Amino acid sequence: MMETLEQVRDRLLARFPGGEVTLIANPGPAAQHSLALGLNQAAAMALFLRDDPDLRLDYCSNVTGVDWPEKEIVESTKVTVPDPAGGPAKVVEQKTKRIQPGYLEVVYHLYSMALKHGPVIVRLRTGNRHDQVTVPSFTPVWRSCEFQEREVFDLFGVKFSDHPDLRRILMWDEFTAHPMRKDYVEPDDYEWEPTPHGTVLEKAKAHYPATAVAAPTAAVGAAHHTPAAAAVTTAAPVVRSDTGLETRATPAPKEGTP
Amino acid sequence: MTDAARPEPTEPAPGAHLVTEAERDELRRHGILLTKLEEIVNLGRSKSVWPLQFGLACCAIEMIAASMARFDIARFGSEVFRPSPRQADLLIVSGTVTKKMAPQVVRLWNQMPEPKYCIAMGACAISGGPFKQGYNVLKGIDRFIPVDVYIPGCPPRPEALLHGLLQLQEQIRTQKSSGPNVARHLRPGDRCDYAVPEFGERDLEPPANPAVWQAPSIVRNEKA
Amino acid sequence: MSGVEPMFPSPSSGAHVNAVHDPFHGDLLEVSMGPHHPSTHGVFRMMVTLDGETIVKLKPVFGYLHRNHEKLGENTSYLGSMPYTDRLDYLNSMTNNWAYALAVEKLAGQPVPERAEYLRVILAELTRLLNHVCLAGFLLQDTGASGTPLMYAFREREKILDLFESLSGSRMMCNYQRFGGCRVDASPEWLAGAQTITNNFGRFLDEYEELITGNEIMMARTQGVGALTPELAISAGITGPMLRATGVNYDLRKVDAYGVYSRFDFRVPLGDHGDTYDRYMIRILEMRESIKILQQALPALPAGPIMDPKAKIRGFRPKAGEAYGRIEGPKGEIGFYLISDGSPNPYRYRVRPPSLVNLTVLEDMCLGQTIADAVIILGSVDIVLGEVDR
Amino acid sequence: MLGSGLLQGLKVTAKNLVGSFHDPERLTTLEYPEQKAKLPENYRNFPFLVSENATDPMGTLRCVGCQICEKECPPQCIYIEKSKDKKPDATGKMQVYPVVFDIDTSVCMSCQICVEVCPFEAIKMDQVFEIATKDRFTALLLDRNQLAKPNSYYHEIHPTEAAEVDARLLAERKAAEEKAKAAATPKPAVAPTPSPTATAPKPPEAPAAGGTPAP
Repeated sequence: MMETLEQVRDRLLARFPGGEVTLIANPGPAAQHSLALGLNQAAAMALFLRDDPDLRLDYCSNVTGVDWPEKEIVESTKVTVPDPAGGPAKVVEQKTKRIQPGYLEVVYHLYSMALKHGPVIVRLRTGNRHDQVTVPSFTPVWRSCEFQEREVFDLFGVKFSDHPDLRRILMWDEFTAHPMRKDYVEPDDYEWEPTPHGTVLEKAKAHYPATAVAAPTAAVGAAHHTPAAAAVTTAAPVVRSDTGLETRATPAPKEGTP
Repeated sequence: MTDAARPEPTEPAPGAHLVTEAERDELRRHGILLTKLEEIVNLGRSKSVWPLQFGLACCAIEMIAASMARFDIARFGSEVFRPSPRQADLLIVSGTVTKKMAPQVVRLWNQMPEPKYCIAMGACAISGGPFKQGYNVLKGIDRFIPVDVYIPGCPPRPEALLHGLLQLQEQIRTQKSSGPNVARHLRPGDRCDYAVPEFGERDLEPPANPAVWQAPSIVRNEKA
Repeated sequence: MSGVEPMFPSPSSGAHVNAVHDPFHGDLLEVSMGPHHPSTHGVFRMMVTLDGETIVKLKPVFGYLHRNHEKLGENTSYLGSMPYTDRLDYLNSMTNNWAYALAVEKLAGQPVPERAEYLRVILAELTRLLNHVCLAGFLLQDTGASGTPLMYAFREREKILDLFESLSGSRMMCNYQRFGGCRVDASPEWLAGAQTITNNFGRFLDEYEELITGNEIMMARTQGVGALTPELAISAGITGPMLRATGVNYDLRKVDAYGVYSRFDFRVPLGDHGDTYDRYMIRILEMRESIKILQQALPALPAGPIMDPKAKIRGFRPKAGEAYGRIEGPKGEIGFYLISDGSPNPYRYRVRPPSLVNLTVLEDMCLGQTIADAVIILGSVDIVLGEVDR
Repeated sequence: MLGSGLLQGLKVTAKNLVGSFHDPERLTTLEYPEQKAKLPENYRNFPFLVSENATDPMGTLRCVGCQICEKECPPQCIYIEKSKDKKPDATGKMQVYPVVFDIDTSVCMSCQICVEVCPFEAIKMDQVFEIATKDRFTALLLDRNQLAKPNSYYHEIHPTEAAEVDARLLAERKAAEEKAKAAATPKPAVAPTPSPTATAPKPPEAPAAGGTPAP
């Protein structure tokens, strides 16, 4: 039976004085708690986790990134304000807004093939999401991190120091964005979207022909109540007005395409 | 040929068939095949469409299944899957075309000799399918190369692929070597050279080839 | 802290080696294999540097089938991701379904009724049969046995696919598992059909082995080719038949004993040399063990519901938290890592792809081999690009 | 002996070759266009809308335009606009109906989730697959006229499932009638002829949450 995560944390702290190890509880029913390691000694700690005879976490199964963007948090605190007149102190609710700083997180799921236990979940957190995005690479400790850390670099933009070959893995090299971040905006190619709703509808609207704005939408809407009538009023370019869509033969003007 | 077999004499358009369809059917019944060079060439072409051995994703497995014993694409003369585009007539785009893959697909298409045909097999090849909203997925291969037959399904059954192939054969059989409805590869200006997109910083450059991709625009109403 | 000595350093690094002119040895040649290459099993690409015919460097290039599975998973509901998991490893939709269902069940603390657990085992083992038999066909195709073994494999595969189709409605994209059970129940006729296939499969395997296992050309091409040491395999996170071919006894069906696997009697075949031939043999032996599991599971299938009555299909919102669930897929450990923030969509949806991690050691296995062997070694890794690139 | 493995393999192929002449196990070819495989009852490919009768498909659609399937569809290939007015459905109840119901079959992945989430048994899976076309834009975008198929067709392709659905709908209808009767009897003086919309705003088995779409 494997020792508990608290024991692992305490042993790590004892072995690495001055190191940071935080236990992060998982409130869900899975109860897979994790350890957040401080960046300065993380690689040595990983080595310890791998080689310690009681743990022998020789197998790093899963490496992934998580993006936690900046969040605005409104906190209300109750403050007792003493009455200057000398009466009973009043309780006043104060609202403070603060920006919770965002960060990127790399999560490692470690198992032991030798002792057949696990998982021990290890997290590394970056300072922020823009310039302090370097964490130590675990590829020298576990080879299985090689491609998965490259993937985290590609999709989340976490840089791994000491990684032997840190290049984009899934997207092409010229690509500049990190698409798995929550604030990534996709390229705009919403041209033929016959069944749009939600965000897709918003994006598709940019491609609607300019004439559509001029066409009174109320008239189209009225036609919907009597589909039979709508079929009669087919203007030349409209192919199928029963469905409420206008299919025009002419393509929407495109820009900047040679 | 008797007078009775002749249909109503209508005014013959210039260049119309000297022998009508009905007459030719009658002759065929008697064992005489009367045909045109164009038709016999088309017949030969349609019965030996050699596909490129080119699998992209899930649909490729169904394409392989279609070439195996159960569905046996060999019965339609298309079992010769060629590994080289130089020897192939048919590009079966079988699966999701990602933006990273799109330039390669166009390059393969450019390398195939004319006359060549393209089948978009499965939802992903037609429109990006279920992966349409992904940032790296091309919303349909017809943004870059002309597609002859679209086979919807995710993935289409092997029978559906065979059905699509039969449609393509029908199209090849009826293609014209001259006139206004001339086949695509005989049109003046068709140079078998489709623009290969480049990798950009955010997207392909250009994101679609306007010479090929002419989507109608759709306007949807505001919902309540 | 930097400066950890890597136990197994990556053999070479960097994107390109320029042709090196060396008057004694001649030039190194850089060959780009793929993404359109008949034997790269999809749109996989390798940048191979050759000294004569010998590989001195090999860098895989991924992403030609990167379909943004994880991003789409974060934008759809928990249920909506289920059909997408079919398309990960499109040969084995049933095991993908199960891994995802298991992760979500862990995340939400959702129990599964017994009949559903048995059905999951039956379907997963049938999936293992069809994956391994196809792999053997494709591997033989790569060694030059074009057509025949693959045709026999697909003949058997079609029978299993017919079973899947009559149960789930689709040949490949089953979309069968649900959180807390399965979607449709198996009829007695279906179970009889599964029993027939199970009974006959052993005979087919005998014939298949007679066809290829003893074949001299096959042995010459695969024995001693692409050997992998157990230490490197563990460090590189290799799982599945490829790991067991090196002799490491690690099968999640035994280790985690998820589902009801602890109730069945089966062995875990282990290899000795870790070469391509071992990887092929392990799969053949695993199929025989799968038949054994099926022979036990089919008669023991209990009656009862297939869905937990409290399970929710629509509007499924697990409590905030995270879970990592993994099963032994035919290709190795397939896992799903989910973070829930209490909304109907997962906050983070991650697939742990066995194929991608197993490719880590492709270069190590190929170095020093000839270019023709690289194709066979790649074939024996058993990749499906839908899962490698997701 | 070197070569014995090869000979053994040849024996197997010879057995298969000879066997293919008399053993249907070894000759599995299906001569497709002439000979079609019997599709299993569960086979699914693309959804269709169930209408109660074939003569007036638009008037008897079971769909009430609740837009649940549109919301749940993973690839978002369904587009619905519901009517602002109501008209009587097959049972005579006043219902909202879809004025636009489009499914983009070039996107649909036949995952069946729309069928699973539909509380009105209005959308079911079809079995057509021979729909290869040359025209992508108009031929693959199916509108409600193309999607509507009568209940008898549903019985044809999924007999077991359709019988279950019919039985369930009948039971629901009966329960609704009894409920309406029970609701009508205690206070006959107040509303002797309650309008159908007032007594039965929702079908009895309407989902508790999300049954009516949030705007």
